[in-house]
Amino acid sequence: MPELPEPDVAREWLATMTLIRRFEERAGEMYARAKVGGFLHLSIGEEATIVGSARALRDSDYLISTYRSHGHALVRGTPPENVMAELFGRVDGCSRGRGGSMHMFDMQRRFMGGYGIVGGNLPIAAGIALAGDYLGSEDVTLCTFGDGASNQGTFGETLNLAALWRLPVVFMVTNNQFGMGTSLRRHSAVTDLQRKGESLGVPGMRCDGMDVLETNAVVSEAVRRVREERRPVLVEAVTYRFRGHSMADPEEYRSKEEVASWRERDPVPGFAELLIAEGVIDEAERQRIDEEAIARVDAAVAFADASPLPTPESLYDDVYVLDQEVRGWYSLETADDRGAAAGGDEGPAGAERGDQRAAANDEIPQQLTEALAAGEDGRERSEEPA
Amino acid sequence: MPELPEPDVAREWLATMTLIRRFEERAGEMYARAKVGGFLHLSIGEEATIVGSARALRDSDYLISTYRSHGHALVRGTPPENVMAELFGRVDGCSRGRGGSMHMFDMQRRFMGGYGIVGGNLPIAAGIALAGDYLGSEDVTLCTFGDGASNQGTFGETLNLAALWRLPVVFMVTNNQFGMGTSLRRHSAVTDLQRKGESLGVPGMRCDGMDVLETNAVVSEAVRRVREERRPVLVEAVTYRFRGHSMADPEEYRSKEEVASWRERDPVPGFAELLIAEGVIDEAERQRIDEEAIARVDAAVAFADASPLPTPESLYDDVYVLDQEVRGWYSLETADDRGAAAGGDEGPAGAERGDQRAAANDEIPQQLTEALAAGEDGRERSEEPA
Amino acid sequence: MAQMRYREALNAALREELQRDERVVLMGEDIGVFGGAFKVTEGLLEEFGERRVRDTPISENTIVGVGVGAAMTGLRPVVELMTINFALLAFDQIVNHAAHIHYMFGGQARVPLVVRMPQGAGHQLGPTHSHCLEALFLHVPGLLVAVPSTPADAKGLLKTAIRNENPVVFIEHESLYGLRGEVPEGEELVPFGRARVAREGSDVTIVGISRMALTAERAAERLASEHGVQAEVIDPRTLRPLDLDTILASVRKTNRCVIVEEGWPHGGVGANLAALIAEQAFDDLDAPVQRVTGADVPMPYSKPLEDIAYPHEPQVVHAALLALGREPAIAGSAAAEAAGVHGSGA
Amino acid sequence: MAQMRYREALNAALREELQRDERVVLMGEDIGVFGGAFKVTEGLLEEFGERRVRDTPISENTIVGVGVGAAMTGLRPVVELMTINFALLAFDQIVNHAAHIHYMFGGQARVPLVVRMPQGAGHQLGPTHSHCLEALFLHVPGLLVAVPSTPADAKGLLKTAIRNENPVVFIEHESLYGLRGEVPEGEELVPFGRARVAREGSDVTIVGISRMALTAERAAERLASEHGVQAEVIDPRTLRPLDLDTILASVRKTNRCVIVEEGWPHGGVGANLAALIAEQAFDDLDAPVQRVTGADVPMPYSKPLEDIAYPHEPQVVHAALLALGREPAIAGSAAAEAAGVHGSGA
Ligand SMILES: Cc1ncc(C[n+]2csc(CCOP(=O)(O)OP(=O)(O)O)c2C)c(N)n1
Ligand SMILES: Cc1ncc(C[n+]2csc(CCOP(=O)(O)OP(=O)(O)O)c2C)c(N)n1
Ligand SMILES: [Mg+2]
Ligand SMILES: [Mg+2]
Repeated sequence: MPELPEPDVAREWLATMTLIRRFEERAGEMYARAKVGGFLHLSIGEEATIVGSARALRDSDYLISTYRSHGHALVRGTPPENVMAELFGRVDGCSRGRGGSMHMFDMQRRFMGGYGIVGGNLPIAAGIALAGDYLGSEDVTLCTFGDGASNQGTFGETLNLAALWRLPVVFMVTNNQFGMGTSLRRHSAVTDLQRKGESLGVPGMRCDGMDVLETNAVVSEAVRRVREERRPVLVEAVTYRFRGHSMADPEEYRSKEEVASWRERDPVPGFAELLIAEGVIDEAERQRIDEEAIARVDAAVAFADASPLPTPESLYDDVYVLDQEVRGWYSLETADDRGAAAGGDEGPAGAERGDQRAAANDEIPQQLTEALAAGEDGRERSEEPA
Repeated sequence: MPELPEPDVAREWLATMTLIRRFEERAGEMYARAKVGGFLHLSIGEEATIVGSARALRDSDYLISTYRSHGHALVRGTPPENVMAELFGRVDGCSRGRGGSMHMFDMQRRFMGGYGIVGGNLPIAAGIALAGDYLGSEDVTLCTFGDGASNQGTFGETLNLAALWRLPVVFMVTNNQFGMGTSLRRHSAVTDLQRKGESLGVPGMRCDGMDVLETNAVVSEAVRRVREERRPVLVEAVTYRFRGHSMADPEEYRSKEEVASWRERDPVPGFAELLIAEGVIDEAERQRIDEEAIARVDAAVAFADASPLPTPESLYDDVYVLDQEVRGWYSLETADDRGAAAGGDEGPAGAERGDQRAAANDEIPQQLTEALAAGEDGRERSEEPA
Repeated sequence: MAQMRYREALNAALREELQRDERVVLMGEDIGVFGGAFKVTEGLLEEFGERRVRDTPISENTIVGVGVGAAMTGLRPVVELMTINFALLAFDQIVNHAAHIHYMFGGQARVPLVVRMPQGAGHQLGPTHSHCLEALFLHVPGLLVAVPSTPADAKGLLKTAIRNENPVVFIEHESLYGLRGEVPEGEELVPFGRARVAREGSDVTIVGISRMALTAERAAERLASEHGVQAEVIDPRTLRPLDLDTILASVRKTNRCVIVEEGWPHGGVGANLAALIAEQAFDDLDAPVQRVTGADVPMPYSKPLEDIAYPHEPQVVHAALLALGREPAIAGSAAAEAAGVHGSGA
Repeated sequence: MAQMRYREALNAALREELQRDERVVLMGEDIGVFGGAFKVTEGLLEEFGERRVRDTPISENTIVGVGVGAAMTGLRPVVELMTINFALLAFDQIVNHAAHIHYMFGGQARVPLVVRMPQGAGHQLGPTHSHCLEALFLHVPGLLVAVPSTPADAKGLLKTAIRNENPVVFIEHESLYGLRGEVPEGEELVPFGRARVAREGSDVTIVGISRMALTAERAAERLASEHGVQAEVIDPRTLRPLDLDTILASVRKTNRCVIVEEGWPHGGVGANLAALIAEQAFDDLDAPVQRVTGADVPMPYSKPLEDIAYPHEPQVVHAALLALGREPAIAGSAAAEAAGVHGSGA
């Protein structure tokens, strides 16, 4: 067993893992109550992988993840309020309600996002590492993705390029044994995933992703190597998701026994018990940590509930970064506008919206809202567990 | 050194390598004389790789290649006449003038084509192997591609899938040291290409691609394994292209000395001398083989020259396989036509062309041909060496 | 006739074709053990086994390419892509390969491949999972493109697609999977290139694409009951080939046309149809063709934004009234708006 | 003013921007040691070194994605894809990522990325190397799309693209690389969303896209000398944003319009423009908008077929005369034809 970190650090790890767990449990409840839409991919069971790896990073290092990334936002310090508000689709969401569960983001904390396209984040991670390297920083990028993603073309392409260009990326494959309902053995010819980078010039390491200490030790070593040697490493974290792929998953592809046996190794109580056994915390402190997490999540729900929904007027915001070069599609400006634009003094109304649409009908949103309230569209909840 | 095959077989190998060489030399001349358009990617230097590997196949096995595939068509038995006619863009071309140098094809001889998209043929090869396997045949698919293609996403995706599904494919990477002007070391983190499948569950082998005997021995063993064990193998054939990437390549990325030193190992005279040394042929026979090759190529040029250019009327042929389900885009049929169609008796005029266009103007081709003859479009030869 | 959900109709089509033709093979991510992300393939693995119902790794470009190769050499593969957004990863195999092989090799090879996938917004899946991209496929010669909107068409068109000798991009809609409708029993094939006239009327023609055919039908009911307008509603069912005849005949009767699509406005299906109609029936049009389209934005997650980013009945009603000269034309405006109406009053 | 080839103008733009802004980085296959497949980047590796001019492996989707990530975190990458056909491999990173990240993450991240690539037929490169695909990109919100047709625009628009904060798809044309023209010295930026009126005239408006702007100009000369028709020729220069104003103003003057593009007809740029023009200037049109487009086929290799599969002056002249009612309308016909004219006489 790797050594325990300083007591404060160990406590923080436990607190963060607990927060992620409590947050996601609540998110699941909120989903069941239709406060949250879309898909909801929970990382319950994978908290040690998340916290162990992210705590191997400096604040200036980058983290980039997938559609299963509530925990990644939280571990980076994004307030639970903003993560919950994103799930609720509110303006205070960490992606302003635009992304939802699959597309969390926090530029300020260098959490470079969750991505809905399996394998889509790998090249982006390499690009982030390139920019850091190019600009002379020491920053490392930690890129997490799933076992299923290791079959996507971008995996081979990106690992080769990163090795060739000596980019400072730690690729971490969160091997939770399944890509949706397809087990590792049924989707990957090589199941020893740490080896999947060898043919691409990327050395591999493995850790027990249910053990936050080991995960942290292995990823720390990977981060150190990557930072110093300026070349990528692939880390396989072996873990398990306790819940379905997303909320709609009936989980017919695995046995209750298998899930139960992994649950015995639940990383959150496991680490708490270790800290108690090692005398770092006592049962009361464990309780307190849990209550604090619950309280934070309560506050997050209250905050998210109080945060406004985006207004219809904001629909076109941020499609483009607008400046005078970017006219709207229809460019329905008058000759006068054009004169002003040429003079560099462009009114914000046209500029902000980019004149994207010709035939505006401001009454429609109002009518629509009513029509939709009347349930006329017959929408149902998505059944895709993707 | 692997054993020599039967004398007749050895002679045929030499004759085929010689034919490919002479054919491509002439194709280059025809290109310089603007008889051939587009790009022209020659395999000169790579003949042993082509013949050694293809001769490891049964006639019913499939071969699939890239845009550098004149030799692959010839080795499968496509008459040089039809290959040259394809280069000339004639109706007797092996792709009826539609594909050109990069897109040779011969269904009958199970040459499943040249493909212009780097890496595009790998998944198709796996699909061909799947069909053969599914239909209960013993056929193997040999899929050749370049060192540069091993960085494309399809490489990792396809090798994994083929290993997982135990598909009978021999993947052969023709390592000619460069992807266009980028040397192996500058495009691939792992330069020992036979190892590039290991992480994907595909064992590797290597052969000297300048040696037809060794190539044949190694690929034969690969084919045997694949046929019997029903799982893919990756073979690296180490070779060199003596000419530029395509005709327009100034070859500034490599030294004359490097080219010269590889030319010393020229596989065609090399094999001829070996056969003479081993007493299989004598100098006169070697001469005769060469003259025969030249004569065949002469005939091919004459044939191609005499073959008609496609008529303008054929432009829309074979965009679709047409039957009564496939109406054209505009569907300008009259009510009467429709009645006939409903009765299943559709006139060939509408059906064959699929009514793809509304406003036909039969005079245009005529006018155009004149205008173009007058050089009004100012077209120049492509300068891309791609 | 049986009552069936759209999903069940697709499932029945697959089952019947698997039974009929040994060469039919299904491939896709989670179509087997999992039963399909949207359960379209449910039960088929159990019935036909792993040889014919094949779970694949997550490798979109390659699984389509495997379908291409298998189709060239004797199988009739049906590849499922989990949603149309992921088809962008397979665009090379769909366009550069599937669509072009028959032509490029002078007619020697055929690619009888079906690539199935759902599209569409409404479930708050955000920008990477919600788009309607039929316009991208409709652009490409060599492809056939089907966009069924009813259970009967889903079944009949899918059977036709599987039997067709050309590569077919078969676009389902996520929000329709649960929809029930009458489906004829047995071998009812729906031919490609024949529009469905969902409702007859003489005042205005409304063409609805994919799910929007149903939105158009509901709008037509409202036009009749609230405005006394009789709209003719047409669902083209396939975009390649396109039954322009039926649309033109309707426009020649009504002299007014509205096209409703869920996808982005620029370079969309509606623009293409509007151009074709204006070319072929210029003198018959009493007003510009109105297009009702999705908003020109990546699909946002938040419900109130998603709701207004694709069309609903009110916009269609509004556009029809505009086409009829019954609402004031709205001048260009920079104000925020919902998925909206393109066109000006005549 | 200097005389320069289109290729040299692009090279100058890259050089100047590399000099001006340390954050500018070039990436692409064979852009360094080889100097670029079309020699656009020639000499830049020597001048700026391997750190800034980076040869990549053949991995289209990934190199665009690397550009996305680098752009999000402080660089201004310019990625070259060797031709637009290979961009289909990178469609996921271009659409699902580059185009949507700014919106999807609520405006926090920017993607100031330029993806450059040439398109076009004329060199007998066959179906995998010859297509014009601007219509696919123009469909996507979040992207900007430039299609320069002259050396001056190539330079001025590329500099603007590199300085722009949005992802730009910058579409060059293979047949234009050798074209010479006047190019202003120094810092002449050409703004996006401003069309170029290449020729003034009052009888008919001809809009030419990408290389077809030049074909349109030559057709206009012939219309003047052979038919006494004064055509106004407009090159939109960027398709997103689009300077519809300039086009509409011209159509309001001429009342006739022809759109010329090299790409496929269905769902093409021309269809989109025709729809917009019909919507915005319905009462000003005396005849349907005529579209002259590439043929609806994968581009064949054989020269006589390739020649007729994309538009040349005769078709443009013909279409303009049709728009003017000076040629008989051609009824629908199933006979073979060249890249042709869509529309009927008024
Ligand atoms: C390109 C793409 N293909 C398919 C999907 C649908 N999908 C979402 S998650 C998933 C499984 C991914 O498995 P893995 O990479 O192991 O990650 P995990 O969900 O286990 O965390 C699939 C197939 C997608 N989102 N993107
Ligand atoms: C997808 C794609 N990207 C780029 C190109 C341009 N291109 C043509 S050949 C080539 C080099 C390929 O090198 P390699 O795979 O080693 O094959 P070789 O040419 O050496 O036979 C490149 C980059 C292409 N045709 N397709
Ligand atoms: Mg997984
Ligand atoms: Mg090579």
